[in-house]
Amino acid sequence: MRTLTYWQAISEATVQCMERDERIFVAGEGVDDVSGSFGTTKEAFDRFGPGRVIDMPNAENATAGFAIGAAAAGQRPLVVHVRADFMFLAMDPIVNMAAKWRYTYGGDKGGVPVVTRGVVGRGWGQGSTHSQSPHATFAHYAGLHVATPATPADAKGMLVQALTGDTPVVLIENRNLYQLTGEVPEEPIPTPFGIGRIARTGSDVTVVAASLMVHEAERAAEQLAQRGISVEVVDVRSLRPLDEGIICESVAKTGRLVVADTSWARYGFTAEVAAVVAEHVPHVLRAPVRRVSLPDCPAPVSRPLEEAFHPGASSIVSACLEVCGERDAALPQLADVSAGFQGPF
Amino acid sequence: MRTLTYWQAISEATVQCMERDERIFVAGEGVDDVSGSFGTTKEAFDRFGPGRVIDMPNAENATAGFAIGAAAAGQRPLVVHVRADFMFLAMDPIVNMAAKWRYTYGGDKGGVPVVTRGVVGRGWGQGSTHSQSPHATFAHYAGLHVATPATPADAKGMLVQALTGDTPVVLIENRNLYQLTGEVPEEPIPTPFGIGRIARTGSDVTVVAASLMVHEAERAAEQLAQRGISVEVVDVRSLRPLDEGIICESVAKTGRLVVADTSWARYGFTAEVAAVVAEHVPHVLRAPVRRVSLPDCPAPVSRPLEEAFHPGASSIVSACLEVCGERDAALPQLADVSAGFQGPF
Amino acid sequence: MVSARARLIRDMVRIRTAEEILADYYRDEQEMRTPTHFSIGQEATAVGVCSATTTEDWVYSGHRSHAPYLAKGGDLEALVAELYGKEDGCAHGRGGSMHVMDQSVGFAGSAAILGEMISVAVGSGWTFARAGEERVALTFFGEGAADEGVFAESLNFAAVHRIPVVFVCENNLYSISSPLSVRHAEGTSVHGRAEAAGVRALSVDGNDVFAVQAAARDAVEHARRGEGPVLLELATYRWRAHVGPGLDHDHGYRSKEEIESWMAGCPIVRATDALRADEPDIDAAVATWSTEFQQETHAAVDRAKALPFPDTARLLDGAYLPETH
Amino acid sequence: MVSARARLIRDMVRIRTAEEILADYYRDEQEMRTPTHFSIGQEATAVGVCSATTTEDWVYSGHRSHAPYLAKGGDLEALVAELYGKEDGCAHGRGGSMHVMDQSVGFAGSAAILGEMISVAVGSGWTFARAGEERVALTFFGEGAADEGVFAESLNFAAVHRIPVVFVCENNLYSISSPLSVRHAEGTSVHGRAEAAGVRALSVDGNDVFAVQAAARDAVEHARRGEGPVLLELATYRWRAHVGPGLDHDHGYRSKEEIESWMAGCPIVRATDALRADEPDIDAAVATWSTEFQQETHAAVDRAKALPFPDTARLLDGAYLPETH
Ligand SMILES: Cc1ncc(C[n+]2csc(CCOP(=O)(O)OP(=O)(O)O)c2C)c(N)n1
Ligand SMILES: Cc1ncc(C[n+]2csc(CCOP(=O)(O)OP(=O)(O)O)c2C)c(N)n1
Ligand SMILES: [Mg+2]
Ligand SMILES: [Mg+2]
Repeated sequence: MRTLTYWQAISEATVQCMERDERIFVAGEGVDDVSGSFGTTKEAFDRFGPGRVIDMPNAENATAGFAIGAAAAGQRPLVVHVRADFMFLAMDPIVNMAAKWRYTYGGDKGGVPVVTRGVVGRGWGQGSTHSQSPHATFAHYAGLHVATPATPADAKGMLVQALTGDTPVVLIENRNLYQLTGEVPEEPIPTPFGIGRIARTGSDVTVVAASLMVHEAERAAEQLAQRGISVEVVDVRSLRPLDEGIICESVAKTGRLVVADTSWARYGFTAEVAAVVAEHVPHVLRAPVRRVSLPDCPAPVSRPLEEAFHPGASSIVSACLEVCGERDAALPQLADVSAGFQGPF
Repeated sequence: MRTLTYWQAISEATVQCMERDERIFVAGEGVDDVSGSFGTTKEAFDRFGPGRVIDMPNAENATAGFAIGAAAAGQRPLVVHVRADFMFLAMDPIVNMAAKWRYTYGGDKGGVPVVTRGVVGRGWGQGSTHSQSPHATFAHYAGLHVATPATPADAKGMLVQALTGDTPVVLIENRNLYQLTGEVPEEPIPTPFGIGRIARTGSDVTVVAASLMVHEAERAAEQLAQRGISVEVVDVRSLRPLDEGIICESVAKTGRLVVADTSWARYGFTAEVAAVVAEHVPHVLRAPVRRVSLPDCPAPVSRPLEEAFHPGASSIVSACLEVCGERDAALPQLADVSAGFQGPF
Repeated sequence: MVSARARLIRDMVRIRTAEEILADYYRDEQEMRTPTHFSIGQEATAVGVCSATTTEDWVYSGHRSHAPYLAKGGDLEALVAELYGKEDGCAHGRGGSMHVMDQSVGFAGSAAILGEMISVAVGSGWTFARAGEERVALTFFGEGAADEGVFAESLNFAAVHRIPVVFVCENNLYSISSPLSVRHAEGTSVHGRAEAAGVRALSVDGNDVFAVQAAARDAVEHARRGEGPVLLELATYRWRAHVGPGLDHDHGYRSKEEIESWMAGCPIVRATDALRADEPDIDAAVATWSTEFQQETHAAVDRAKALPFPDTARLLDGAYLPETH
Repeated sequence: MVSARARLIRDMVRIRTAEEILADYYRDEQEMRTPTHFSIGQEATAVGVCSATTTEDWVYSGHRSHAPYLAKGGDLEALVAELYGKEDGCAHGRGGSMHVMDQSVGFAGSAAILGEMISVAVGSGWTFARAGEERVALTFFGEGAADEGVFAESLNFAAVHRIPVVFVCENNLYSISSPLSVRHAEGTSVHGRAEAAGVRALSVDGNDVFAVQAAARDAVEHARRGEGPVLLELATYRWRAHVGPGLDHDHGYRSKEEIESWMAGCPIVRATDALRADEPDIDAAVATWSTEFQQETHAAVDRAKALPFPDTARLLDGAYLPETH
């Protein structure tokens, strides 16, 4: 199979779906510009023009409402936010309208399958309001689907699923994934939500992760393998629906759980995964669960603070060693995932 | 000690704090009207007038920003939303500004201790957008304090804490608590956040709850006591900071955990409490954790659907019996907490 | 044959009659367990505007939804069943008074959160234009919802893209109990804001159903011709309390005189007075309609009460479709 | 002695010089790891407006923050240290370019999310009035931020309460690469919207520092006298790319001719030209200042580079105060 980068996979899914379904359109601030939302909307604009790839005013609330109204009238909107942090301004329409539309009007009159992409902007010093990962915030609300593709194949498949399904979907993409390459099917094949993926098999400890943290977990697993510790990495792929089965089966096998996320621990992704285990298979745990997440402060800008703030492979290594009852003194620090990032921003 | 209703306790805290600190003002839609935000802002308006109890336009975003700007200039704003659901429109300023202000400007220039009260509006058929409990959504974000007082004493003490502390605070109040009476100190004594409360001691199973669900848990405990099951009820009081110690100690004692909440399970309050146990004392669990929460749909209006939707004492009884390995066939259903609610809305 | 103008009166009488009776049941029985915002006194806005639309045009509204729903031709029985929370309700008992919909007549939905359906209507209107259909989206909201930022955002976007949408602002002077004076600066208006955003805007006597209809026809045709959005600011007045069936004359936020003067300007009486010279039988007709609609409403109530509630086993249905969850 | 008018030129030269040098370092070293929005070409707005304020007046801004910060008298060394992420930065390295603050001179803070500091300034202005202080809050934002609903909400509230706030809209025609034409309807303006909300509003040539100062003085005094808020829409133009140190002449969203024509209308050149008749030595003075500020900036950079980074052990400090967490 040919390989694509993650951003190319998104672009390809967008273009292919738009070719097949003329109800699909893209809306967002600057989606038509030369950078094309990290490249992801550029080809769509070049192919379909401003009638279907619409540069919106800076009005996140009305844009979301507009998308809902278009969906109610039969369209398939794809809204793009180049920073997921801007989605708080669209929280009301997404949570109070899109999530509840079909149900609240009785369940039989069609929903509003609006698709919203939000990019976690962590690059260089994006700071406290340009690098947040709000996936758990949206995934708390019944009526939405929330997915966090970690691979180019999933980035494509899940966008295809979103653009062909019946449910409003929030897709959270970490900017650090865009250059990642991987095999991607040529055809627009939907990846159903709610089915996790074993990214790496192992027997001593399970790391459950989403999005970027799946890769950090894989890097951690590499290093731990050298130390004789076998790590299984579970990529949940979607937060809502959540594949409880794959989490519980893996933990039942390994007896140890580390959950890794790019957001805060409290009431977040790491909480839910730990809760699922506590609900279904607590007796298999041979050690307390460890959560790898953000420290309880906003994101700082200064380089050393930022590096200390964002968890990565090294934090996962430490957590795995801890649940295995070992110390991490001997291991070298792993470079931060953004180490190769080039500015200007 | 004299007793007050929950709403009187809030009113008294507001008035006493405003008397002692003229920087405090109240802002919200209709806070000056005859109903006075369920009575809670009425006396403040009568005492201090429209200069300090300000009827705001229907502009939740700017109101929150306005409060932040007043706080930055030294004031102590208390913003009131008669439905917590409206707070999604204020999510950006609360999460992107208030929560991060002190930290992002360096940590030494003062914060913006804005206090935001949001009422969970469940009365009669308030439906999908007028009865949500967004406490976990706000509590995910570092920089905020989020509290859910369950008693009149805490309603007063926590509002006093909020109005005298240094941190932006979100207080979520369930409308069904307003008529509850309880002993309340005359003086405005702050109740510190992060210290839970054993609402009832027991030895067989721990129910961890917040706000209204503390009372549902107590009602459930009564009934279970008749059946020989001894329930300990933990009222966390605040979600951020969260008293992990009291949760873990109780579960260590009982070996069984039920978590009860008025919101959805995923990425919510019940997830975090279960995660805390999985993180610290998983080995003490003698049974899987059970979560009592909303079914995964929006809130319906129709009476029987609404009653089936909202969990209450009966759901907690069932969950407790389940973790104790017993069946609930023999027990009568408990009346829903809103059973005595009188309209018109 | 009922003349076109008389039909407007009949439609107002129908809404008035239905709401007054429903308000009584609501108050006396406490069985319609859903917060309900009556439009009693405001019927001319809904009737005048909706009479200017076709079934293909879509109408959205805010929380004060019954009048636009009925004026658009929404099914009364389905509305009443909805208020009683029955499975036969227009939202199958899931939505209640604030979330009604009747797609068959082009009533596209109402919402409980202020301002929401303003941006939504813009999206639907844009869709119509995109499809080359000569359809218009309309959206009712109060002047209180115009305080919300999304109103400004929506006006702006509609103007930039010349979207066929008609913004219908029912300015009844109050947002619950807050008067305009604490919410909008003196000398400003909702239509003035719309104009500043590039939206054609008019201020109309919202209790004159003929004037409303005329303005709405112009507005709808303007939008339909692709000439862009229009805002109508319709001055009117609510007789009952903000929510629920009661009166609120003693709440202190508005004077008895003010209420009485607006009641004296009752849109039904005004329209009947205006028609009497041309149609001397109008009073008799109004009396007949009134009786007819009383019967219709009572029958709808009786029917609704006899209907079954939704099955709680179907509580989750509709949150997600089976295929995707 | 530098005349008052020459001082405006000097302040613009200082900002221009500092930003041009910082842009070079930014590009060449890749050590200022924070998204940075330069105001090169737009100096007259910041300098003209801030020159009309006292230290007690508070100025807020959006992401394009350096110019207002420096024009208000913000410490250059602390700004540069902030860009390098150092503990001595004006936000101790926590905030970066988009979150600068210098309370000692009345620069009350900048924010990265569009529109946020508009409502915040209203709250601060309200506080000043409430305390009976004759202070004014000002807030800089681009015409792109005026798309946000919170702008309309803030205008409205400020007008209703006659709050002493001056809204300063730097209209540089673009929001990143989106031209005004796709964001605001033809024939409309930001100042027109403000007027419709009841806010006194003026449109001013934002590259004429003297005109900006005069308008700002009027606006600030109007607000200070308790006569209510004012909005200034200042037409100006950004020379560099939206973010970062580069040029974006090849990005296709604006023409070379357009850029060149605005560069020809450089606010510093225009002010210098205007002053030359009265102050023939102005060119020499500009040259001297330029050299002086180059040295100042290089020195600030050298200093910043030598300064220590924040201690990672203090990562959590400031999120909560110790007493309450
Ligand atoms: C976002 C939001 N804020 C507040 C409310 C509470 N609320 C419901 S109706 C209403 C008054 C609205 O006034 P207006 O829009 O003029 O409509 P009217 O009731 O006068 O018809 C308010 C404040 C709400 N539903 N949504
Ligand atoms: C709420 C929000 N939406 C989008 C952005 C992304 N963004 C940053 S600056 C900018 C352009 C703003 O244009 P304008 O306000 O005119 O200021 P200028 O950059 O032209 O000075 C945009 C869209 C943001 N920071 N915040
Ligand atoms: Mg009104
Ligand atoms: Mg601009």
